[in-house]
Amino acid sequence: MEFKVGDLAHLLDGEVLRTAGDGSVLVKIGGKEHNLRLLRSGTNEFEFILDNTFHHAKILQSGSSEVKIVVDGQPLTVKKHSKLTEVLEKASALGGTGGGDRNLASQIPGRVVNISVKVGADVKKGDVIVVLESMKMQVAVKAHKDGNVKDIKVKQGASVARNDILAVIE
Amino acid sequence: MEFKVGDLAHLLDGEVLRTAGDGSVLVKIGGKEHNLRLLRSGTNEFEFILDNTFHHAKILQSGSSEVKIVVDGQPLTVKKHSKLTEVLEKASALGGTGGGDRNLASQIPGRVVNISVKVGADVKKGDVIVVLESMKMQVAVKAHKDGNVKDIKVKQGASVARNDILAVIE
Amino acid sequence: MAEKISSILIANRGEIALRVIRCCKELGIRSIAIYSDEDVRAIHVKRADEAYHIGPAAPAQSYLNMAKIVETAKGAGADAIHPGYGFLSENENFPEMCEKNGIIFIGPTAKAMEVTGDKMKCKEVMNNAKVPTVPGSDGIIEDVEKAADIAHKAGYPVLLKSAFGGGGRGIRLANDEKQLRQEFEMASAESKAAFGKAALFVEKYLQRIRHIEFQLIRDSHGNGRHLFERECSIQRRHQKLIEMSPSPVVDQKTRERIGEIAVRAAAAVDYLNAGTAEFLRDPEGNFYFIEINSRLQVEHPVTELVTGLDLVKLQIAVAQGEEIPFKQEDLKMNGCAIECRINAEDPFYDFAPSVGPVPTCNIPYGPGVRVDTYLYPTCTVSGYYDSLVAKLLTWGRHFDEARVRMRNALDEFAIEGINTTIPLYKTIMEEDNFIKGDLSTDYLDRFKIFDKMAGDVKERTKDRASAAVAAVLLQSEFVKKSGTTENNAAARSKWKSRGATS
Amino acid sequence: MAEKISSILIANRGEIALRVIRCCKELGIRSIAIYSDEDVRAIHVKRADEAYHIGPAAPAQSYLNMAKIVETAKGAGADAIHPGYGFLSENENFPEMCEKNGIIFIGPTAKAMEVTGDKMKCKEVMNNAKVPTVPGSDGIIEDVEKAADIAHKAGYPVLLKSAFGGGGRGIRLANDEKQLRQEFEMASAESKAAFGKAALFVEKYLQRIRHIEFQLIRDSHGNGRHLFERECSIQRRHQKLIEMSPSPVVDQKTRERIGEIAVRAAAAVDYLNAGTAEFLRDPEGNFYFIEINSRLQVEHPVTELVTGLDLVKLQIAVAQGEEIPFKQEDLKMNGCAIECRINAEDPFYDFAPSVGPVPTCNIPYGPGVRVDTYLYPTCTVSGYYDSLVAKLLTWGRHFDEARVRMRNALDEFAIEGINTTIPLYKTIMEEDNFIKGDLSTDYLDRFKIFDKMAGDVKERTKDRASAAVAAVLLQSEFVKKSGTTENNAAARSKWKSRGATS
Repeated sequence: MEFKVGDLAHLLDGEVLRTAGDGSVLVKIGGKEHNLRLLRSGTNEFEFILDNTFHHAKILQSGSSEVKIVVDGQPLTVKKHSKLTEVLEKASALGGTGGGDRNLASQIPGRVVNISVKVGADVKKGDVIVVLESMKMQVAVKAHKDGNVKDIKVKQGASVARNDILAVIE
Repeated sequence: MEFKVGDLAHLLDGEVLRTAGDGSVLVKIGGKEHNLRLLRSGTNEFEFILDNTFHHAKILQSGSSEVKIVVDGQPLTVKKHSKLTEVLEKASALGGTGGGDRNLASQIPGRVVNISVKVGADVKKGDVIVVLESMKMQVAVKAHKDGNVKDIKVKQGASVARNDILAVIE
Repeated sequence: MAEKISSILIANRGEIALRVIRCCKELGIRSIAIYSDEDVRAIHVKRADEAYHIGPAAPAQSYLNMAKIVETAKGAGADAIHPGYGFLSENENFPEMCEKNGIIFIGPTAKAMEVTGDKMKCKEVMNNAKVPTVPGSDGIIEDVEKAADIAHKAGYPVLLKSAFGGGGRGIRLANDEKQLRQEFEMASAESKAAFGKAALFVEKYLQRIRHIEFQLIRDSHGNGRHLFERECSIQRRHQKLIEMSPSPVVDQKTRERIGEIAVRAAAAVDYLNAGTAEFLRDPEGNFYFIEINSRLQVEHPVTELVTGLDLVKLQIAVAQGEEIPFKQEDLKMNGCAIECRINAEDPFYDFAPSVGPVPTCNIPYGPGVRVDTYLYPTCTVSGYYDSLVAKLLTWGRHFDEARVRMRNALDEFAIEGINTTIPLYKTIMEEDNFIKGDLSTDYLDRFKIFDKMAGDVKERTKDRASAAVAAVLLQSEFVKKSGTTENNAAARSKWKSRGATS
Repeated sequence: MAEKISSILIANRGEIALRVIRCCKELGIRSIAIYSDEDVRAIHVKRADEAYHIGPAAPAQSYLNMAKIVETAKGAGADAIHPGYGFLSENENFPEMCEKNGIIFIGPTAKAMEVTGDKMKCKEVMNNAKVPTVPGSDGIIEDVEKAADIAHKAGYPVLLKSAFGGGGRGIRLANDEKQLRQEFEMASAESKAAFGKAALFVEKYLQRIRHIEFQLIRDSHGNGRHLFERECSIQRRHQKLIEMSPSPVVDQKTRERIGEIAVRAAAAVDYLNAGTAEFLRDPEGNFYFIEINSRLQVEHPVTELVTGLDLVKLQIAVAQGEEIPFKQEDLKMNGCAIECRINAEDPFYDFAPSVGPVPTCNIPYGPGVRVDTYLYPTCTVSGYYDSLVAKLLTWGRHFDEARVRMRNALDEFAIEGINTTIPLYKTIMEEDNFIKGDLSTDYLDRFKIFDKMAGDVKERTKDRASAAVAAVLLQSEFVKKSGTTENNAAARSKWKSRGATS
């Protein structure tokens, strides 16, 4: 299996060569063999020594083609590349709904203090659509593309969570 | 129900008068009513505000007549006194095995570095029976009463856990 | 004069409430906390001697509810109220209400607060006292047309400031007239929400300036002292991120000269208790007084580390009528201190607020490290209140020792569940211009710090790539095994939830 | 002279290993940890840049295994080895072995160590250098009959000391001949186990004495400085529990006078690097030199807090041939620092060791607090090693500020799963004689501190009685409810385990 870590350009191959009962594991990563000593493992959390350096890894989200992980305090995304997952990814990219593109979502939780446009208005990318308040700050949510406002999904004073859809722009 | 806390002389009566869905509880303790607000509860851990003061309680061990508990960092024993438990306690005191009395147990974990007496020896209370080593310290375990050493349960070099029986003295 | 204070209600929450509670415990003073519905499990509730519920989550109904707070203080028998910073700390009606109810307010008098809170009035007083002030407009503007007019005359860029603001809140930059009109609306809304009034003023935006402030303490006998400067130039949206003392551009002579002006400014408004005189310094070395912050500031521990003083203890002493127990010449600057404000904000996404539960956290410690925080494992960061979750401070014999200690402490500081500004500070601590002391309020943009931060993340990703792949391999191994034997329970429950609930 | 050290192997574990690792990180030095089977999850393994396994849990096969450690250091490319305290730190063969392998030993030379490690030889050198020493026997005793003879002549009580001991280990008190014979056997066994040799000596036990020591640093150019005194009189079984600086009985004149003697003592043995000159002080104010501890001591952070110096950094600088960068007169005592040694021992049961997992812990922080510890939530305290789990230090402008800060910090320090000496220190911090500074090495017995501690616990129990009853009531309520509705899963699994596995 090949792995792409974060936005690093090169892929790393990886495989487990041998595991012993005492927690020592021989792995091959990027063409080189490494000794790994597993100190502690849970479903989503691992502590191990890799070539004499301690690492702590916590897996936040794990899918068949992508793993979100925090390694030594640093959040990372690891994408798995095998022929099968590549095929699946391409298929989903081609046949995907694309619906996410229409929706303007809030990247932060907050309270709606102002709605700056009306349904039917034409807007340009960067125009302020909604103003949110969170932690005593006013944050403007701006149009993610040029288009026409098809729908406003929130009302003034409403609370929104992260990733809630605020408006539909087509 | 009456409660004896630690070695405080007076008993405290205690009962729950009323509980509300929002976590507020009216309790009567020592003849006085107190407002309690439960903030967090698990099987063995409670956080609550009692008359405007926060408390944290962790229950270490819970039996029908005795509860071992840590309140705000202070370990305590709470004994429950009701007629039934009193009866039970008396019965056990009378008909109890009394076997604990013969056994000399280790109050600490450690390694046996020396056994100072032989089986059959007569010893006086305070005589050194066994020497243990733990955390680089040598600690003498002494006879808990006058008597004759009926049995030595450990060997030199052996590891013992807390409460392990080291010898039998009768 | 007044009797010794024996109990204090802390009209605040978060790290500053804990700070005051700790001070009360040292002095044998009964500490009384208040809390909103949102804060039932907050650390200040747990650590105070007593804690009283005062209302719902929204600040207006709890931490800003003067009547309720004073009523609670009276009910609990509090001798005094400490307002912390923010909330009611600079509301001139609050000290008056305390006084009427026989409660000592630990802070300035209402009168001094009124003058210092109104930036325009304050500017006038300072000009009369020959304290140099920043050149610009000298009146309140309520109308956007007038603002546009003044801005046109002064020349863009200009700053829009709330006359009642403070700590950078309600300050906005406008580069042209279109932006001025947009920002005017939002700034007045913010100002209204935060202070109930929308009075703004316009000021020419000075470029490449430093923000340098002097800590002040003044007693009821007219004794005033300055406790040296703090350099607070590293800001975003005009809010301080990093503060330190000494400033790399203040030598002993300058310290004495500007410190004397700061003490004079405090005297001009008959100031009482702890406060801060804020100055701008232009690249030519000129200092302009801008305002007095009439409260204990967020960054007061920086001064505590280099002077050895406990400012909250000093506040309490002054509030109970004592004289300041030292002369100006008794004070000596000892080493260097740096503070990083750890905010629950995502520095990779324009400082977007980040709220929610914090399942675990590791608070750094060790030589030269001080932390003030309300975080603890299983706590929650609320969106109702300020985004400051921790103040990380380091002390060293000199700047560089404090700096490398900060770099390490940032590495040790782990906060799970929310985004914080920690990655930004990691980059800054190793950034050349920061190390050289080339600071200004536009530091972040001027030196493209966000690009550098992204580059650092890439480096860290590179360093951890093998470990990340190893972890994913371990997980696969683990899932493989658990699928067959150990982890049957989890597998079953997953199946069940699919069938039953989803 | 020598090149800059760029990597250090730390031949130790626990808090001191972490202390050295942090220092390495500040200096940009690669830190290399070693660990035994018992320590795979220890904090020094997690925090070092690299960590190498060196053997089984038993110290003789791991942290005392010189050959293995030197081999590991060479394999890892370490420039230098820091021994910490304990383990190999005072073994004169170790610096030699390091030198032969081209590795810098961060500590004294083998020669100086040999003299200071042999208390009898050291006494002789000091007498020649006109350093006042404690009166008593002046030769090693291997035979219990000779010991009884000397003790008889000197008069009981006497102290039995291991000539190779240190830090109070291997020192035992005998009140009469029977006890002397008993203790001689155990002391020689301890001495053998710890240092491989059983040489003891007998000394008259001076009563009501204080233990006061001077921190030393000496470079390879012959420059020696003392970094003021530490008062370490509060001890149990002749091991230090609480240390502080300044001592309440040392004024500036005495400090200079005894400090000069300490520097002279270091010069007499051509000492190198950090060390400590230990003195006894009798109630008449006479100081007697007793020994030089040829290592960084447990209590070095006390000195760091009052001088602002970083002793580990100084050690590294001296080890790479640098000159001490300050003169004696540059140093100034700043405020007061106190250290409490948090041991995993039960103060209610004769300091019995307490080992095992620590599911959670809360490390105190805030103004004036410093902690050095290896504890973290889910760690384990091992019975194989020293009982010191944390050093809690506070700093204040004066003794009383440091003292009340310590009292609060002790309250904040929560360690689940093991017993510690924290309750003892809570009592001492509020004990009249401690507050007055009436200290001596028999402080605990003289003032019946254990009785006071038991009384304090009773008070705390009283304060918590209602809360304890409330918690038991809550548990009953909870169990009542969970038996019927909410907690069904747990009930079921319990039933199942009964049927299936037990």
